[in-house]
Order: sequence, then structure tokens, then C-alpha cells
Amino acid sequence: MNPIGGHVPEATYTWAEMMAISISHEMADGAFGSVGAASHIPAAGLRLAQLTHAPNLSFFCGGSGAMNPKIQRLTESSADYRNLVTSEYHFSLDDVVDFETAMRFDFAFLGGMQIDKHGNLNMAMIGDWHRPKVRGPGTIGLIFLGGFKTSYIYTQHHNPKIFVDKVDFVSGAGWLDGGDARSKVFRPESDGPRRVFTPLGVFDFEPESKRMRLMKVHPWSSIEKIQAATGFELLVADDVQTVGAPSDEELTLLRTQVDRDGVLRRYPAVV
Amino acid sequence: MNPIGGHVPEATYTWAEMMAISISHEMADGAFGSVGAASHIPAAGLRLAQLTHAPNLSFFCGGSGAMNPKIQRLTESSADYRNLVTSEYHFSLDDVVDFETAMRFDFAFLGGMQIDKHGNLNMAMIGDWHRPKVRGPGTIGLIFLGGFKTSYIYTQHHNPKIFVDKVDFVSGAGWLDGGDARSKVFRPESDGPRRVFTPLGVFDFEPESKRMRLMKVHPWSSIEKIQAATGFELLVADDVQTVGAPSDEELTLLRTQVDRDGVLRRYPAVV
Amino acid sequence: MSANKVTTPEEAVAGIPDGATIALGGVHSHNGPMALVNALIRRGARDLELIPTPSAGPPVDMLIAAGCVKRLHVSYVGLEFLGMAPNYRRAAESQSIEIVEGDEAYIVYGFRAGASMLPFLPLPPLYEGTDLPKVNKDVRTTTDPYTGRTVTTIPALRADYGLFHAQVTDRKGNAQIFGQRRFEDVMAKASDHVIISSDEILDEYAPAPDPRLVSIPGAIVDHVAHAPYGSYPLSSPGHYAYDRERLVEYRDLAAQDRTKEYLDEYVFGVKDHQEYLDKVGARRLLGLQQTFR
Amino acid sequence: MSANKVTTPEEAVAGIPDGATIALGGVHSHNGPMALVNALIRRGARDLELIPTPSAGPPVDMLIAAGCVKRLHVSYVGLEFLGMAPNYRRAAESQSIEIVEGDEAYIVYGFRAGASMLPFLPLPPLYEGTDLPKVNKDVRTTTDPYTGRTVTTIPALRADYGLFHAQVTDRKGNAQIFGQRRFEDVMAKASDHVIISSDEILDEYAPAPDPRLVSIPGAIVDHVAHAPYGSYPLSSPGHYAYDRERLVEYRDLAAQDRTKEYLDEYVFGVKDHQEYLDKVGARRLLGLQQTFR
Repeated sequence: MNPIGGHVPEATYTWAEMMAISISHEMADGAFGSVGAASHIPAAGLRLAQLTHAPNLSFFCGGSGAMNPKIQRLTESSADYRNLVTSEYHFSLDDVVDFETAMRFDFAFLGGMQIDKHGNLNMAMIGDWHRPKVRGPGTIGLIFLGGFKTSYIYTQHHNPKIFVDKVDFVSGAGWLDGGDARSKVFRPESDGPRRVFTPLGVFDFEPESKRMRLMKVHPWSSIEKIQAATGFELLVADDVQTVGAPSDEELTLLRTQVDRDGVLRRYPAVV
Repeated sequence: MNPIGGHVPEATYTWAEMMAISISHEMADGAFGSVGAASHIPAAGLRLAQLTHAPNLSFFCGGSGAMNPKIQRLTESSADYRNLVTSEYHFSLDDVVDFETAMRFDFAFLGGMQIDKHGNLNMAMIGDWHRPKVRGPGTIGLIFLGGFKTSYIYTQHHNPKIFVDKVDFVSGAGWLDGGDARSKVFRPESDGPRRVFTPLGVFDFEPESKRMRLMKVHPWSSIEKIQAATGFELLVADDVQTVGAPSDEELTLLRTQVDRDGVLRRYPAVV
Repeated sequence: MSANKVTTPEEAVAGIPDGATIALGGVHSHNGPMALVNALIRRGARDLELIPTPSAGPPVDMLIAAGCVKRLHVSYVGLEFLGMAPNYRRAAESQSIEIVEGDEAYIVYGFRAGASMLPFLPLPPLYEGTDLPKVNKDVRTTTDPYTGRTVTTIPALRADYGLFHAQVTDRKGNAQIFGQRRFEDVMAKASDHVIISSDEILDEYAPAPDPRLVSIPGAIVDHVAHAPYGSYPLSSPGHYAYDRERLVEYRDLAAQDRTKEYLDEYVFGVKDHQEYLDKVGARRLLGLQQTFR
Repeated sequence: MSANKVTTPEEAVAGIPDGATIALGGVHSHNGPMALVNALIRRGARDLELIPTPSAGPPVDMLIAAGCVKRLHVSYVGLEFLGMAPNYRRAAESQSIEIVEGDEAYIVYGFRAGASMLPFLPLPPLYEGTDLPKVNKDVRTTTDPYTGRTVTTIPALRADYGLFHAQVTDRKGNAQIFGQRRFEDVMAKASDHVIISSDEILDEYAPAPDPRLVSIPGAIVDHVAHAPYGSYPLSSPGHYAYDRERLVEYRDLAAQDRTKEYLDEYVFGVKDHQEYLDKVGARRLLGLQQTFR
């Protein structure tokens, strides 16, 4: 199944590689953050950023405890021992939760089975909690959206079932009902989500309304296609841009230093 | 200075060795406990018990984190790295406090700058707290008398300044005001002190009044001498006994397997 | 406690009564105490209350499929890179098990409070923006005596039995757990009884390991179940990889609601862990070995 | 943060303002960050609030003697096998410093709450039988929302700066601290800024250490002060023993209220840690080496 739908230009890279590169571009040097379990794409993006413009970016891999693993082969399991032995520090789960609660992470990468227009996330269930239509895996670390300085949302699926007007259950608080709703609840140092990364593009949140807004369109997509794949009315930035193809240099670095086994190249063929 | 006062019989052992042996005799197999920092004498007693009648006794050394160190040389500092490297497990301070609060230790060895007739301990100050006459080192782990299943008090000094009618400040709660006072405050699983070990003898607490009671008189002492060295009226057990000299076997074991450097033999000469 | 706590997986779980609350170790596809879980299923345990690690997987899904579970504390239950946990999902959707809606903070802070028997833990604002307190009545509030503000609280979690897998353990129960650092120790401290399955038992003549690498102290361990490949088909970090094919076989059967076939073959179809090892076969097991020394 | 955080002890503490709250590592006669403490004394720091580990010793006594301390959280302050800490005792008796009457639970649970920014921690009955709550107004009570009972609470402790000594640290601040396992990590997490003094800096070409032996992650470390024998005259576990004679010299002078002579000789009498090393002398320093590999 082609998860992004429609036609994509012929190219020598996959949408997963493009996403990793898009993520890499948005990362600032010196920041310290976390990626969740089963997060190949953000992990690859962060490692790529370390190898390019952000040598002092630090990140911790949820599910494993590995701090700044010298990833050369993306592993299928985030908690793979091969990530741990190449790391600088092993977080215990205890440490992780301390860092998350004490707002020591500048950012985190998080996802959801539902994501709404204000960046609220749901991993618990679809339908009514007492009679769930679909039981999800569970909220895991999402309440720490109230403890990260900011967060990045990412998803490998962009469709109207994921991008809903309002989540059925708030596992992780994004901008809540928008406006200043969030700042009434959480500590002032904890800001809401800053970006959303999907196979189709990159999004931010409009500063006043805190509604999701299209910033960057990936090469094979368009504003119209993205709106059609989104279950609510999407804002579009005045300076929205279509992203160019990754440079040869970036692709080479990604494939030889980060993802030698080509895990991102094996994603469902769309490119 | 001879800390126990008066005449002692000629012998080839010291009062510190005798105390370690007296402690050893009171230890049950299979129990799991802790000794504080700067506790050579209890540590030696526990190790001796492991090597004799209590092979499954386990103990943890406060100040170091060492669990069941294979002591062959008593170290001057409890936190000496040489204790750590021979241990089975390194407790973190975090672990220690968890165990103390959750009542995982069957017993602990504790001391005080004042000890009263109900086994309450003071390490904070003598006089009024706001204008202390003598400032002590501080309460450190003594509040956990409310978390140990039972405790053993020991002191290297037996005199009326240490053994007072009522402590000036309760750092560690023994039997409080006696009777059932203690059980009204703490969890039922946490019992008060079971024994007191001093250079002069071994004491328990009378079951009803919870007042300190003489059980065993060390060879060089007597009921009268002990009463004179105690700042309150001491109860005496009906079956009070005078302890015999340590056996050659015990002394040999202590000196060759526990205290090779003779730390306990160098205590102020009294024997 | 006795000095030699080594026994079999079957004997180790024999004393666990129906209705017990179980803390279950393991992170995603790693370090699940599978030999102990298989033994529990084989002897038909019932009405268990499970509090697994925040990243739970196949052991929980199998216990549910086998009808052992009454109540489950959820942070994450899934098959990691293989998708949803089918039996957990079905049981939750059909309400045949009771779900306690938790998360990483609920489990970690809950066990942390349990480990030291603190009555509860208060948190800074985190749950306030979420729907969790609406469906978990044990996420409550109290007054912060330092600021006068209302703060959210998490209950202490404690288990009757804690089940964990270790790579190497000595006869007294001092357990070396590789992979994610610690937390099994916190769960063990929050358990009244601790049972460790261990791939290997330290030889009595072996030099003592660096004590900083011992994760759980023997003093709180009741039984050490000697279980070579005791985490199979999950990985045992630093010793062997997960058996991906076997996990896919499980996932595919489970997704079709045919988990019984898997259990009949690999759990009920063998007498004990030793027979299971022979059934899987030496070639397959040894082919999973990973060496890091 | 920059990748290379290595600096001198003097530079590392240069930014600590008077009046700062300082978390101070070290256990008894081991692992005290003496090079950092000497540098603080030398530059005349004033009005510090100290929250040392529960087993504090010479670093605290020296800071008090030098007039740097305004307020001290006490669990234990002493010279371990060398007896009372004379300057601490005098200052407390004359009330020239403010004493916060604490203990092991107050410091450990306080820092634990501070490390995760929990507002406070509630305890089971422990303080209730003691006099501590009478003299420490931050030991308070609240309502347990699960039982309705009144429970004692400990405040969260946080420091502006955490000062710790490590044996080996890399340029990014990943610090290996031997001796008592962890807790410096909890204190570091409870500090806004972390400064590590380190006997040795890991060579860039060295094989990476086992990450399980790294105690404090570089991500929360601001400065790494390269300080060979940085814990002298205390021990640096696994590297060198304490200098017993020097500690006795300190104790004897301090007991006679002549600490100034010691400070003039060993702290004010040298320009920096490098000069101090030469003053102590290579023969004496190298004679303390201990080898465990």
C-alpha cells in the first residue's frame, strides 16, 4: 500500500529518507532531546543533523536508554542492545522520567494514532473509553508533552483518520483548544508542539490560534493533496514552499554513515 | 584513657573484640540488615557470624553501599573503595533509603551521642536546639528507626553522659516513652530496639515497660559497675549472666579471617 | 533466606496463587521473563493482575490469550516493530479484562513510590491537560503544603510477585541484567517476592563480577530459575537476539485469533522449559547468539 | 552546549555568585570536589547555602572556616574516623551559620523530588516519633488522598550549582564516578548547573567506556574542571587513597581554632590547583596511588 497516495515523482530516494532529511533541517545545534521507541525516521534525522550542521545536538532514544548512540545501522527495535553499547550514557527509565518531568529535554519526538488540529495526541483508544472501537497501545510517554520545552510530532501516515478535528482522548496535550489554553495548564517553560513532520510535508502552528499550518510541501505532494489527506481545515503559511530533492551529499551521508543497511530505503516504494 | 573504667581481668583479647563476639552471638541466620558508617565493631561481629553460625546472614555497610563485603581487613573508613570492590552489590544511596523506608532491612546497627532508658537516640545536639551546648554531627539515618523491623544499639562508650534518662533531642525513636507509646506512631512491622551492646555488657528492653535491662555482663565488669556507669536506674534480668571469655576458635577466626590487620586489637588497652 | 536459591522455572512460579498481582520485567522485544510466563500459562494461572514495565509486549499478550489475566495496568502494550498486540486489543475492546489506564509516569512513579513504600507521589502539572484522570480514579489530587496549590497525585504501586529475566545470576540471587539500565531494580523493590529467570548461573569459582553491574541484590530475591534462553523468542541483551520469524509467526496467528495454536505448540505441547529448548532446537537457538565481549 | 567543556577548577567556579545554593558531592573521606572547593575559598565566595550529601566532611568544614557559608542543610557533618568537624561545630554552637536540621531522608528524598521537580514527597510514619519536625519548619504534613490520613512531607531540594568529583570524564562531561554508586546523578539532576572536577580527561582516541559505568550524562554538565588529584587530601576511589597525615593536620589545627593557618598554607598560599599540586609534591601524591585494574 502506498501510504501517501497519488503520484510521486521518479526519484532515487524514498519518502522515509526525505522525512529524515526534513527533520534534520529543522534541528538546531546544541539542543538536547529525545526520540520515542520505534522511531527510525527521527533517529536518522537527528543523527544526520549531528553529522552535518548540529555537531552538539544530543539525543536520547526512548525504549533503550541510549544517549547519542553512534548509529551506523538503524535497528528495527529501539531497545536493541547494539544501540546501547555504542552510547555515551545509559539512561535508566527512572532517569528518563526525571528528565521528562523536570523539563531537562529541549524537545521530544512524539506520535499518535490520532493527531488533531491543535497538535493534541491520542494513543489510548478510538471511540468511547468505556466501549472502545479501537484499543490503542496506550499513552506511554505522551503526558510529558506537559514537561518538554517543546515537541515535534511525526507520523508515517498522513490521512483523515490520523489528522482529525478533535482527538477522542487526549493522551498528550498539544495546544489543547488553541489560543492561550495551554499556558493556563502547564508550566510556562513548557511550550506546545513546534512542528509536525509527515510523508507529505512539514507543518507548524499559527502563533495566535495555535492551529496546524502547512510550511513545506514535499516534492511529490501539493497543498491540495495535503488538505485532502487532512481531516480538518488546514492553515497555509504565506511563504509556504515546495521542498527540493535532497542533495547527493545528504543522501550519501545518510546511506553510508547513518543507515548502512538501507532500512529507510526499504519503506513501501513511493519514490 | 580506659573507656570502660576500673579493673579488667588479664586476658589476651580486647573489649572491642569481646563486643564483636557478643554481637556475633546475638545474630540469627538468614537475617538481612545494615551497619552504619564507622562501625568496625558491628561489621566485624556480623562477618564473624557469617563465618560461624549464620552463613546466610546478609549485611550492607552504610556510607559505602557495599553488600556483604568479603572483609578480611577492617578499613578505617566505611566508604573505603576496598570494601566496595569485594562486595556482592553496590547500593546507591537511593537504594539504601528505599530499603530503609520500605522496611526491607530486618535490623540495623545504630548509635548516638545520647541514649536513653527507652532506647531513644540523639545525634543532633546537647542542650536547647536554639542554643546548643554541643552540636553533634547530625541525625543522618536515625529516623529510620521507624522503618527497620528492629534495631541494635551499640556504643563504644558506657558512661552516664551517654546513657541518660531522657535524650535532649529525639533523632531516632526507640521505644519513645515506653509501654505501647511506639506502636501508636509507627507501622506495626517496625519494632523498637532489641539489644544494646556496650563495652560492659549486653542489654535488652523489658517487654512491658520497654526499659533497658541488663542481660549479659562482660568478664571484666559487674552489675554494680554497669549501674554506676548508667545515668538512669537499670533493670536487671532475672537470669542475668556473666559472659565467659571468647573461645580460642572464635578469636582465631576473628583475627585471621575478619580483622587481619588487628584494628580491634589496637583499641585502647583494657584487656 | 537460603544461600542457594537456584531452581527451575516451573518450581519458581509454583507458589504464585491465582489472583496475585505480578510486576513483569522486560522492555519491548527484550528481556521478557518468557520461561516464567510460559510456566505460569502451563499451570493455568488465573485472575492475575499485571503491572508490566511501561514498554510491554508479547509476555502480556500471551498471558491474556491464555486467560490468565483479570486486570491490566497499561502504559504501552504492543509488539513494537510488528504492530499492535492482538490479544490485548481484543480483550480490551470486548472488555473481557479490566484496563487501568496508565502511562509511563503512572508506572514509573507508581513503582518508585512502591519501592520505598511512600504513600503516593505528587506531580507538577502534566496530567492536567489530558483525559487520563477522567478514566483512572487513582490519579487524584491533594494540597501542596509548601504552596497551598492543588497537585495531582499518583498512587504507589506494589506487586505480590516480581518476575524478571537476567543474563547472569549467582546462587544468592545477585542478578546482572543487561539492556536498559536498571528499573527492574525499582520494580523488584516494589515487589513482596522476587523471581529471576537467568540464562546463566555464575560458577562458584568465577571471579566476582563488578558489583556496579549487578542490578538486583540477592537479599530481596526469592528464587533464581535457571533458564537458558529463558527470554526466547525475545532477546536477552548481550547474549542472543530475538527470533524474528517466531515473533512474526506469533503475531500472524494472534492477529487471526488463532493464538491457541501457538500456545498448544510451544507452551502446552511441552512439559517444561527443558523440553521447550529441545523443541526449538539447538541449531536455531545457537544461531541467535550475539557476542559483545 | 559546547562539545568541549574542559577548563580549570578556577575558571569552572568563576561564575558562581555569592549567595548561590550549592549541592556538594562526596561521601565521608572520599570523592569531595576539593579542587573546586579550594577555588571557591580562594576567590572569597560568600553567603553560600550548602546542601551536601548526607555524609559530609572536610569540604563543608573548610568552607565554613573560610567564612563562605551562610546556611547549611545538615544530615551528618563530621570527619568520619577523625571525629567531629570542629568549624561546623563551633559555627553551629555560636550560631554564626544557620542550620537546617535535616537527615538522610530529608536530603535523599529532597534531592530525589528536586531531580524530577516533584513539588514535595510524602513519607510513611518516620519523622512522627522524632523531634526533627519541631525544628525544621519545612517538614510539614498533607492529606493522603488514598487513605484520608495525614502524612509527613519533605520539600523538594534544588541547587543553583552542583559540584562533584569524578575519576574520568570525557570532553562532553560524561562522568565516571567510582566509589558509592550513583546519587551524585540525582544531585546533578537537582542542580541547575553542574560542575565536575575530574582527575583525568578521557583521551579522544580512547575506546568508549561501558556506558553503564558513566554516572552523570554530559548533557546536563556545564563545566569539566581538569583537576588531577582533585579530591586530595580526600580519596578518589579506585585512583588514590586519602592522605591521612594531612587530614590529621587539618583536624588538629581546626580543633585548636587554627584553621586559618591551614588555609593560608594550602589554599591562599597557592595561585591555583596546579601550584597546589607542586606544593604537595609529586612524591607524596604518587605515593597515594591505588590500583584496581
